[in-house]
Amino acid sequence: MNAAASSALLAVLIAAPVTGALIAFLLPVRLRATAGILTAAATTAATAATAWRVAADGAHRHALGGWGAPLGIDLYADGLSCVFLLMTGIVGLFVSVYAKPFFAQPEENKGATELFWPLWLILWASLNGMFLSADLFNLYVMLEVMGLSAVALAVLSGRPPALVAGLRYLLAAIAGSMAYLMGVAMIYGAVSALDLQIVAAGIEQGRSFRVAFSLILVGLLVKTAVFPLHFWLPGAHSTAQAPVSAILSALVVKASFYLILRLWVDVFDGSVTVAAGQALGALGAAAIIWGSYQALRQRRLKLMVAHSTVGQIGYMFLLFPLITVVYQDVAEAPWLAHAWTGGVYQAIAHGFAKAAMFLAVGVFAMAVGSDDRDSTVGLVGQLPMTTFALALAGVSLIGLPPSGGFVAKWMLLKAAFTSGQWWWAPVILLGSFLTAGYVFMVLRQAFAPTSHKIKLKPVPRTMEVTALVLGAAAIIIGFRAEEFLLLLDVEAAFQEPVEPHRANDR
Amino acid sequence: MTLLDQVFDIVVCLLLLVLAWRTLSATHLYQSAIFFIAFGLTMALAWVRLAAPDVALAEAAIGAGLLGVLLVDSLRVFARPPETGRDSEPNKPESRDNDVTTSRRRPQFNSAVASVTAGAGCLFLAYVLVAAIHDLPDGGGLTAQAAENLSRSGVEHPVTAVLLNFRGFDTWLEVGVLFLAMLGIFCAGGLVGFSETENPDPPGPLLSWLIRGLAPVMILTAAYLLWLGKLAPGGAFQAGILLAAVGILLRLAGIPLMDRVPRTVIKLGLTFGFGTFLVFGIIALLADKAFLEYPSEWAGEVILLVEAAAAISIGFTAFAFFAYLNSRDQSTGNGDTAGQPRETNPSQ
Amino acid sequence: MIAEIESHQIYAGTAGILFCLGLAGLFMCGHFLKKIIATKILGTSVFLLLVSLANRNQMEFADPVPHAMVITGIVVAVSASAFALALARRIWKETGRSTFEDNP
Amino acid sequence: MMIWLVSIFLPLVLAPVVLFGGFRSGWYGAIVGGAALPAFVAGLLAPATAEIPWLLLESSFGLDQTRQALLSFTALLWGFAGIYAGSYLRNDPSRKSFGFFFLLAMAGNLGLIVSQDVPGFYTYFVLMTFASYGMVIHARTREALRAGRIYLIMSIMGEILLLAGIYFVVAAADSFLLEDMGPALGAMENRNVALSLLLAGFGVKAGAIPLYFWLPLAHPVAPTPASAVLSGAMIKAGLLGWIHFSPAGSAAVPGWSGILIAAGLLAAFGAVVIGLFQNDSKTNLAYSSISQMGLMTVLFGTGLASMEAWETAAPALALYAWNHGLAKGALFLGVGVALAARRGNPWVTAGLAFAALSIAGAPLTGGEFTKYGLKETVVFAPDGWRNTVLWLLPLSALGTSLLLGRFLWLCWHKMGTAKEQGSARTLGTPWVVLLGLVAVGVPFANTYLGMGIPRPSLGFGSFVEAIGPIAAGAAILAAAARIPARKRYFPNVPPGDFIVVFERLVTFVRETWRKKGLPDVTHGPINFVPIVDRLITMEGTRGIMDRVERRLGAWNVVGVLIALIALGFYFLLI
Repeated sequence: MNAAASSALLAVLIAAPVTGALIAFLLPVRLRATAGILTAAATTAATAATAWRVAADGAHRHALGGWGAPLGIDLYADGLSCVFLLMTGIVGLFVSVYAKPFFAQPEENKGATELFWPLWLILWASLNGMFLSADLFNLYVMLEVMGLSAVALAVLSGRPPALVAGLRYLLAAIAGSMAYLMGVAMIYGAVSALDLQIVAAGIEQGRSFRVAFSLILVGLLVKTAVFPLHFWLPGAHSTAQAPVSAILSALVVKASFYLILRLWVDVFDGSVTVAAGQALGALGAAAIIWGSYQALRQRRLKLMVAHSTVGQIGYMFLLFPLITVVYQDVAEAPWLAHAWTGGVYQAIAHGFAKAAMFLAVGVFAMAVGSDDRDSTVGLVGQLPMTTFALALAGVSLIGLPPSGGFVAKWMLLKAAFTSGQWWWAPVILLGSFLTAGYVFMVLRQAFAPTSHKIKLKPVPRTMEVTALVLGAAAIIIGFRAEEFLLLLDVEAAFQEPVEPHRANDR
Repeated sequence: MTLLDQVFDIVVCLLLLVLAWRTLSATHLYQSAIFFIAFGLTMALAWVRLAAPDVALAEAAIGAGLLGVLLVDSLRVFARPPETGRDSEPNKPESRDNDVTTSRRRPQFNSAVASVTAGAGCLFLAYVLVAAIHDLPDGGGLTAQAAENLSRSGVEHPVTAVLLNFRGFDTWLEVGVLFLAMLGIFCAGGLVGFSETENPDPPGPLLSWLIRGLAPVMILTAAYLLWLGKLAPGGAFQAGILLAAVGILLRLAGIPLMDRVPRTVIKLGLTFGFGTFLVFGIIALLADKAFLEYPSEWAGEVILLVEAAAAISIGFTAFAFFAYLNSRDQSTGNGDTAGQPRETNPSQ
Repeated sequence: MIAEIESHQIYAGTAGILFCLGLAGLFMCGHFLKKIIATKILGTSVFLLLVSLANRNQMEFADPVPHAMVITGIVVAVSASAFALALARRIWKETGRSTFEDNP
Repeated sequence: MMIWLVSIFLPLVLAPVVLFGGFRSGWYGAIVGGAALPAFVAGLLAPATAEIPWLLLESSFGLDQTRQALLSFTALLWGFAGIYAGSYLRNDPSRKSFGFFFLLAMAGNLGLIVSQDVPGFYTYFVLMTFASYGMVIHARTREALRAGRIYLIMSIMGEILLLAGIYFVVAAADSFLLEDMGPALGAMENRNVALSLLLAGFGVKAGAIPLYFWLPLAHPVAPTPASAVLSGAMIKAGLLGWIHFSPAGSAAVPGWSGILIAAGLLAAFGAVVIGLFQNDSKTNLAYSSISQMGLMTVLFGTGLASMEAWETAAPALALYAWNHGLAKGALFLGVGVALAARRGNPWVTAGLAFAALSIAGAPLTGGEFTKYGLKETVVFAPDGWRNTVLWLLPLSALGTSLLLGRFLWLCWHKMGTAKEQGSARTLGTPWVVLLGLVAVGVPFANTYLGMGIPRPSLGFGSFVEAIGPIAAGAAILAAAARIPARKRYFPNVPPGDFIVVFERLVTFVRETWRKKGLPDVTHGPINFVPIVDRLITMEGTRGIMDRVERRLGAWNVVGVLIALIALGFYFLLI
């Protein structure tokens, strides 16, 4: 495959799901799921091909419309993008497989659920676009596409609580993207460019850059639902239908996190300071404690899992203080690679685990007719596979070995200790403890003996299997981390890590 | 720049600020809406002062026109008491003590403290923002690059060149956002389908006749605007919204459009612009070019084609926004599809 | 002194203040419709800044890139507002609520 | 390399096979037990160290002398317990899930022994810990669930302590290899903090004072093959953790040595006292395990006293663990055999007595080697402790004999009371083979693995010295048995001792509180587990936290927060 053809893959990653979405919309309802799953498979295959090419040849760039930066828009894929793309591809494929039988159930098929497939495929395209786009304004459009399709999916059922949560989500998303766009406008005013690389070269010190980055950052923090800006997340994620919750929690919040990470290490590395890194870390730490604590107290499983997302997002933000440090030589800071890998791995592992968890809870809720924690008593006997999926996902969320979550937390902990920023360690451990609390509370209910056999509604086997596969994936990436880590290293921005003091030289 | 110009600009800006403030602080929704429309008109003045005719047109057509119509229509809905008797589903099944985010108990937040803090924070934020904006360099931009590549773009108007060619990807997505918003509105309605307007009293026969007569003229104007976009301000969005306006007027005149249109046509109409763009993009990919890259010799023609498709789709979608929100099924807004004829469902 | 201020600078400054007003309106106003109008003001402020930035160079035509961005932005913002309106209207019809419970 | 992978992954692969496949009891036993075979082979052959970079975070497998001994007896015990389980759970409807957890725990236990890197060791350790939860709660009775919850709570606390401790050391060593941990601990600055965390963390598993509560609760409720591996093999994992994460052999820490010796002695004697008053044979055995682990703690503690002490202590410890592991496993399995056997069956009684004698260190059993090793080692104890230990050692043998004598007595009375758990013949076969291994295993390991502990001389003096405490114990028990039952003073010490005392204390306080007419602050029956639940969920903070979360969800608060965060970053950025 020549370079042009493999760079065209980047455009395919966006065009393919959109094509699938349009075809699905034009097809009669009964054929939509099949079209959707076929598109999902094709998109995942294209994602794998892209990752493979990037791993083999290094980063790829695709100039859309043939113009190229600064006038045109570029798509850009390096190791970091590919890792997120792959996660989206795998989770997306299995959620799609799960969604087909899910929406075939009569009581789940209310509201406008026939629109699930077009919306989800457009959302997928926008996620891929988020991970690929190298243009600040195009990223804004992608953010909006992502936000609108995510909200539309969240209100798919048409139930009033979902509608209220959806409106809250929509307004928060608009506020976040407007703050982001204000920042982008100021950047454009200052450096007359929108391409990430050109902007990065033009960043200077100054009030306008500080304001611009602050606005961009706060806008994206709202969209990532970092404590204390998580006000929209639990409602929106818990009132949505199971496959949608999985998509929202596992993938959508990751896209804005990815953007923060990308901007922090690649674009604004001249503006960041140790103090700003510590501040982001502090928000993350607060999120870990608060989100996990709130999750512990929820009695409804979906709310619990949604609050758990708030906590788990916090772990990803511990990456920032650990890579934003003053040093003279990379050799002096051997923990940088650990911190970087740990943060990204947390995002990936959480993606798999949270998707598995929401799907498993969806199976419980469908079988029992309620997602109350107390109504799952003794389900292990009747739904062993789903309980097992929930346990596997829980193991990864807690960070127990062997699991992706363990690798992530291990790396972050090691980085925290070796960098001397030991204060993050108790937070990570306390978070694990609280997470263990809520995970085992659910499992304890599921394992508890019942005097009477509960009458369960039959659940399609495919749904159980997909939840289990995603749960197993969260474990397997802990057993075998090598490929992901190698891919992550491809043209890692991080080989030239964030140097807050570099700005002083200018 | 003369002193008179400056005074004019300052007056416009002050007016903008006052109107925005009154819009948000007005106690009655109708007041709010009136101030907001006034704000939109003043904004149009600002666009003209800033030599942005394309933006002025787009804002007038889409921002003020379409959204204005939707807002006024919504005011009518909110003025009526809701039909809560139909509300068989409990409002908040999750409002248990545990579920803190959806609890109904009101927070006992001291609103005075909140207002003062928020006000002070806002003022300070505004100061920082204005200061930062003031620090921006005087000059720059991508004008030079755009001028350099204009001859290869296939059109003569630089804004159209950027929209349809240099950054056609953004525009494609933007047409996609319109489609997406329509899907979202379907989701919010819980029902996918159109029906007659609920407006009980159609305007008098004279007005109806006038509207019917006006419609072909407006469609012609839209076509002209579309073609004009190659050379001067105008183009797909403005033309599309004009088309939508035709539909809205006809609907207000009591001429049902959507519920007569076959489902397939509705589906095609919603996806036409988004899809045409995509087809050209894929053709370019298959021809071993970049996504959405046009053949340079036919760039103008391709752009006109794509623009026409986009305009039709934009017009159709914008009209569909109104028609769906305004339709009778939606206004009786039953989430359950039980008892609703699914024949009008365009997505089946 | 006043003669040194360019037209676009006045508008850019106004954009900054409008942004804060819009933000305050979004978070402080209760009614759904007002919140939606506030997002519209928020968006308009950003577009005003972009257009005034486009206007600052003195060449044969103004910078077309911000203009295109603004047109895209307007369509996106209106689409989002229309969706929000649809949601708000449906909530009103289903539950009789026109505000979030925490924001009377 | 293959053999390492096979020995760990065979049980892992077979676990889902057992869970989803339907096997008759014979096949079931063969699969569950046979999964340990490759590990046993690896233990015998001790293949070369292998590094597998793609597994976990660069796994490394290998064995040294101590771990070779641990691996071989652990694999044997798991294997026989597995075969035994095939017959024992013959009529159990949920034996599939038991096999699943059994195999997972087996993989964890074997993996942690052969791992040479920290992530691997920790991974397998955690796998074993949580998989055995599934075995503890297997019966799903009220007691089983209570034991399981206490086990789980203590294990999670242990894991958190462990992880924190491990990070201290890994950061100081800047290496993932276990062999680097000891020297790093010896040299590091805040050694005492790290050591406290690690000793406590592994102490939960090792059943050390004061972290042993879960043991006497979990053993009686778990199915017998699970109790056998819990007591015989898994608590040794805690010991192995101590060995890995201590400066043993690389630095002398006499202070810690003294603390450990004291804790070990307290466990050795305290557990005997409490264990004597138990009425359940498996609870009795659990206390015996705590007591024996106490003696092993003494050995380990002595090894920390100086560099040369470890030279002697390490093989002695390995041999002690070997003997105790197999013999205790045989005793547990024997409980099942005895319950199924004909009343008064002399062969079963003899077999049980033989295993008990081996633990007590009687002549002509493997136990005499281990006793000898213990005696050889304790002379290295720090000065303040040497005489005490030497003086108390014979007494501990007396205690062991008393406790195990009581066990035999309990078993004798319960013989033939439960027939449903498999026949005596099918249960007995693996048991008898295991007994044979108890008989020949220790001398074999001593020679084959080159432990170098000399065979004690068969002189009359040493014979008397060895048999004396046992004979004394037997005599005391015989005398006690003569007292008529109604005159016996027999305090009722519940299993789990202090945790029960704690629970009763809370009940008492609450009752008094209520009698005085004060408002009831708690509700439901007082039980340790709900209290911990309530502590974890922080019920007391509910009101405040609810209000905070609700405010964080209010739009005006969010607006202020957004402005504050934006301004905050504005000031923090350059």
